[in-house]
Amino acid sequence: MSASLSTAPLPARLTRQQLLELYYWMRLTRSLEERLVALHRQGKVVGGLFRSLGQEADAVGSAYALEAGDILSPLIRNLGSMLVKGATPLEVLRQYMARAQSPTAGRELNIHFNDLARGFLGQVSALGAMVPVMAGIALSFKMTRQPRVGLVYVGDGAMSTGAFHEGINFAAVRRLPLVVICENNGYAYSTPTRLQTAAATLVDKAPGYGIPGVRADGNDVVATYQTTREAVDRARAGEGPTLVELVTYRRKGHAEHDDQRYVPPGEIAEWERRDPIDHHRRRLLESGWATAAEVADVEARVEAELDQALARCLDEPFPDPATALPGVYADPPAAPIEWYRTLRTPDA
Amino acid sequence: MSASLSTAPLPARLTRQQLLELYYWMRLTRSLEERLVALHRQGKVVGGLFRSLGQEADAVGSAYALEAGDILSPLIRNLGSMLVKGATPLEVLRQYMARAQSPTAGRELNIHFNDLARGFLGQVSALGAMVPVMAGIALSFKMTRQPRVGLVYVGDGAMSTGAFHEGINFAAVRRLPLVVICENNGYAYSTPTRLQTAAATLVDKAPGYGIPGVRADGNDVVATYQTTREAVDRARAGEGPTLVELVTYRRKGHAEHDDQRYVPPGEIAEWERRDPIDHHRRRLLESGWATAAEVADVEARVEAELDQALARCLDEPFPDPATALPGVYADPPAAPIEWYRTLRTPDA
Amino acid sequence: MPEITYLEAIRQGLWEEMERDPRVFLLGEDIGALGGPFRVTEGLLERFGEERVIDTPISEQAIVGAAAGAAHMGLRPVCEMQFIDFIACAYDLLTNYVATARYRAGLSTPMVVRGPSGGYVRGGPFHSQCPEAAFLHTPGLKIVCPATARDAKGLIKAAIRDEDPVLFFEHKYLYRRVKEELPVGDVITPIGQARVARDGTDLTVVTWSAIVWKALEAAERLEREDGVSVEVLDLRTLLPLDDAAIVTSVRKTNRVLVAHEDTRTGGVAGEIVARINELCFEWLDAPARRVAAHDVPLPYAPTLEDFVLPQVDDLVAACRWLAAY
Amino acid sequence: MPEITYLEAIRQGLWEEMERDPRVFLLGEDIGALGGPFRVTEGLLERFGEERVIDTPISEQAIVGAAAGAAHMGLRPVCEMQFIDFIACAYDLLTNYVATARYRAGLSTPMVVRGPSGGYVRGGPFHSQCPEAAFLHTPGLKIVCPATARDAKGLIKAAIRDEDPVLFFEHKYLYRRVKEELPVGDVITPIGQARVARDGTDLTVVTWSAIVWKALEAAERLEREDGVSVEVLDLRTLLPLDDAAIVTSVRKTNRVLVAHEDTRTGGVAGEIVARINELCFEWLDAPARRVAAHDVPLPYAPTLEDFVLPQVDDLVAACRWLAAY
Ligand SMILES: Cc1ncc(C[n+]2csc(CCOP(=O)(O)OP(=O)(O)O)c2C)c(N)n1
Ligand SMILES: Cc1ncc(C[n+]2csc(CCOP(=O)(O)OP(=O)(O)O)c2C)c(N)n1
Ligand SMILES: [Mg+2]
Ligand SMILES: [Mg+2]
Repeated sequence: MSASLSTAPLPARLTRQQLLELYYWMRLTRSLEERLVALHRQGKVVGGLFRSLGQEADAVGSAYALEAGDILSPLIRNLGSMLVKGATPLEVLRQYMARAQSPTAGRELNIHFNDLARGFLGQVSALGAMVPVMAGIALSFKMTRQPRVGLVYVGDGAMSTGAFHEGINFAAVRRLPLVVICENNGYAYSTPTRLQTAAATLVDKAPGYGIPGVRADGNDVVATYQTTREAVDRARAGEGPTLVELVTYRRKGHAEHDDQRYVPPGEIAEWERRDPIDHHRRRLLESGWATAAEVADVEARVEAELDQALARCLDEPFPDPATALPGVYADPPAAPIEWYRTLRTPDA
Repeated sequence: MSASLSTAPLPARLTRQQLLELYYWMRLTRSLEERLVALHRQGKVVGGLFRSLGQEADAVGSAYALEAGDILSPLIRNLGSMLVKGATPLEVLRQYMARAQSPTAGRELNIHFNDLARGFLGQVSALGAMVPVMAGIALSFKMTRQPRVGLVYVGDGAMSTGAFHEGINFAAVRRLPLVVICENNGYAYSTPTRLQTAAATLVDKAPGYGIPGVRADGNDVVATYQTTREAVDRARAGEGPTLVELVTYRRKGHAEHDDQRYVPPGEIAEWERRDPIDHHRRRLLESGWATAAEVADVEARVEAELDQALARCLDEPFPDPATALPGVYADPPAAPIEWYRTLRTPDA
Repeated sequence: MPEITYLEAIRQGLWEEMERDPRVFLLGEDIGALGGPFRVTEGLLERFGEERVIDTPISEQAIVGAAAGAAHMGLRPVCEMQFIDFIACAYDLLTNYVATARYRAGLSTPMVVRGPSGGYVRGGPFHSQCPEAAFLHTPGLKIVCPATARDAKGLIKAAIRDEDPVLFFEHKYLYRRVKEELPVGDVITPIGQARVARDGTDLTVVTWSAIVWKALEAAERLEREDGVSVEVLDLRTLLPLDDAAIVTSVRKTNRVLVAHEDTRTGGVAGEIVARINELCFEWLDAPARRVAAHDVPLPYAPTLEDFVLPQVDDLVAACRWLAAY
Repeated sequence: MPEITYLEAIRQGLWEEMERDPRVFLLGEDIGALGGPFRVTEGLLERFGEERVIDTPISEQAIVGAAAGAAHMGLRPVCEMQFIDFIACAYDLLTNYVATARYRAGLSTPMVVRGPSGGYVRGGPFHSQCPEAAFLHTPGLKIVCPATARDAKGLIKAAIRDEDPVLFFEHKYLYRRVKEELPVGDVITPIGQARVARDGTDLTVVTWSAIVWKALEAAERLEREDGVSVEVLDLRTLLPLDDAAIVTSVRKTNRVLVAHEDTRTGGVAGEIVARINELCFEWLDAPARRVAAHDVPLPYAPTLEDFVLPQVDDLVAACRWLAAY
């Protein structure tokens, strides 16, 4: 019966099911962030909160182009990519709230966590650093003859770092199976892209590395998926890296505390009209790729899952202080406790 | 009378005098290096010896395109550029032999010395580092409204460094009066350019920085001069940086001790046939831009100058040991002598 | 006199130096329209314009390298590292190019690199570092770490006027927590001079930056609860170290604790203890001891961060141990 | 048993580990056809092919970063820095990414970064450095510095087999000057264990790398000329430090000199002296003293380099001072 609904042909060899899934991941991303905003206001988020509002399509669509076994490294705004790769809302909530049971046991913040088995390698703060590291992961795929692909995200700002340059150049020279996604969201913190580079477009950097560069609308989840998918296929076929520029916009500040004083009036509103989730939702319904009921069901499922996750971790404890010491080295097992600390307990 | 000699029109708005001067600088560069080779064999050169054999034209021609007040930063193979900017053979000989009266008083090697008044800033060993530094010098020209230009050399290898990327990007974004010369001499030590980058040509990197890129025959001193001159004029006119690729070849090893085992047979001989000095000499005579007597006179002058310089410094002493301590800071005046050293003199 | 915060003191110092000397300019990421994540440079763009308050690409090597080049030509650049942790990206340029320029090449490089350092703010491993130890080992650099608003202003001014490169490590925990009445206009803290933050006779705590305040709190408790008189020496400058001030205090009290926020192994305290041992061996009634962070990257969770970093109770316990030795 | 040089010992160690374990591979600049400027990797390309002996672009950040990524996936990369001085270009990746990976993210990163360090070879300020101090301050890294051919082989093998990142600082002055009879096959020097290079009773010299040889020479002279019995402790590993070995020796001799080639301020000796002071205070008959290079960038001219760096005469003089204290 659902066949009879279809008015437009399905795009990018995606099934109805997959098109709805893309909607699910974007919805989940946004709603999870909305929950985090509430928690942040209640002081339950320990550190800063970073939003990807308006960028859900580029994160979800690009990650969705990967297969099981492929590995990506996200940026602070790639919550959606993490979720697609199997990170759970529960893990993310625990990370932000620095709970003992968070994936990093409270040692690292927000989405700085990883699971190579599921296919995501958490970033470090230093921008650009993950490009050479992901080149190394792609190198390992090539050396061990595995048909796997690495994908790394860089911002319009991070492309100015030396680490980005050295990493992408290394991957290009070695023809490694690495896809480099540049999320051009118009700003690096307060710095507009024109102060970051004089290049006309960011894909203009590709020829300098002898690799193809392609641009896509980062607010169109299908276009993002399709463009990334072609780059992933190239990489898997042994044809080396591609630089993919996804054009989007960061509608919120760099972090929650950022008042965006530096943004020209009207710019944000302009991009609100191009909201990636509304756009995909409308397309699903208008093209008859999904029914209103299916869409509503997805939305309900998202909220239910988040209620559940939240309920589970809201009252979880912080880590036990002494857990701060183990794990610096495989061996010796733990860093020594400082002499002065042993003096504090009367019985020491 | 010399007018009647002229058969071919003068190139690149250069005078006869200047065309002969270019020959003089190239000849001086090569002969000075030949003297250094002899000294090296006699064990008089303290450290390594780095040749620019076959690259004299790109060094001399590019530096010749600068005006007084402009500043360049050379690479190890830009002896010719240093000489054009006023560094003397005597200084270079003293540097290589680590003499007390060398420009760095024996603290630094070979052509790692500078005189901003004459217009050259000595390099440090870390490749790429001089690009951001020269961007800063160009920035100072722009901020102080001086119509001066900076020029920095990078090798085909050094372009792979993060410092190069960050420096040229910064200069491009700020539209600084900086010319970046890439000397593509085919190798970085033993590494051929194809293992350094997958780019078809090195100027392909220019669009990624939003600046023009131009290529020239680095073995043709006139073409090198002309191409660099246009980039210098652009910079002086406030139109920002240009990336100039000079295609040449490193006919000697990375340093004297390098046996070039990694060079395919015949390659060197092939480039010997394109020797930049022979080529310019032939052109001078065949085009009637200089007489055989003028050329012979230049050659004699070069050797005489070198004899003189050598005679002056050959028996000069090494620096006095205690001169190692002053000058780390403007103040305090000197690093303290270590306690143990004062014990060595019996009367301490 | 108006009371201003540590953060305002830095801004005032920058402001006044830029007014005084047209060669002074700022460069860094997001220091213009934004005024930096902590607003240290707020208002400077409006006052001094885009040419003297330069928003750079995300390129610490370019920031430091360009500053060095401009400094060679007689300008006085002040670089901001958005968080001081990212100074690691410019480590080669700072230690190999900038620090050696005068010695190897006779180049003067009057520049400042400043930025927010330090923990106790739940910043996690990459927004909480104290990079002093990474640069102590570099002849040619100077390192200053103000603990008070007065010194924040006095040292930024001294740093800008210095003929050599100065690393100015401000502590983000102190930005708005520390206030002081300060005169407008020249307040100069000479580089290389420590300050006795509290007089004492029984033992000395040698420290700097945020730990100065913890040491003062510990000292008061020890006075009150144990009748032990603790002298607190605020080094203010770590390179060059003020040996004379350290020696004077240690030879007076004969017991010394060297305390810092950074991890212990390879930290600055090691150098200081070694010097005390060399210069005051005969005067020591107890071994010089160190209080420092545990040897781990700084974790994010409050319980973990508080455990890893030294606290007032730790200083009190260590001082008691020394006093009882 | 064949006698092989320190350099051949490193090559043999690499060779045997690559034969033993297909996960081991090398990456660096000019390590293939050239075999590196000192020929340490000579012959390895021919034996193991381009995939396991990778000539990289001039990109220290890429070398270290790529090695880390490959190590996460179970490979065992060994990076060469053409001269160890250039490790400064990878400082951020090593200290912030590699060193913290296990702690912050549970990632194992078994990799080695090796290269020629040290002076006494007229290399000038950028081809003579000892980078130990720059990394001592980094929990998560290990640092080894072999002085003998046996330890050069034993430590490179141990480093490659270690589950954590290891910095392997070889000394170019020793490459061809030090020879030893070594068995082919497994020679393992456990990381973290010092070695008594010479037994003595009157005082201890704690040192490593090239200075071990100068200390041994000084010890013989002191035995001969002064009848003073000097123990020489070769640390071999700097991170983690072998406190037990240091304590044992110092509690036996009661006098200690810590000597290194690197500059004094902020050098590794400070940390060691601080620990001795903490662990052996009551056993010290004289202050622990340091012999280190003068606090300047290392100059090029022979007369200057010889003046700046510690020499045998300096060790003799310092030991005499300690013995007479
Ligand atoms: C090497 C380095 N320098 C500075 C910073 C501070 N910083 C964090 S995020 C950011 C802006 C990043 O912009 P962009 O790369 O465009 O990513 P976006 O936030 O827009 O997704 C900056 C400057 C950093 N994390 N790393
Ligand atoms: C950052 C850094 N890494 C490695 C080296 C070691 N090194 C010195 S010269 C050289 C090759 C340089 O090649 P290229 O840039 O092409 O210059 P050329 O010698 O060909 O003129 C290398 C790898 C260095 N000096 N700096
Ligand atoms: Mg951005
Ligand atoms: Mg080259």
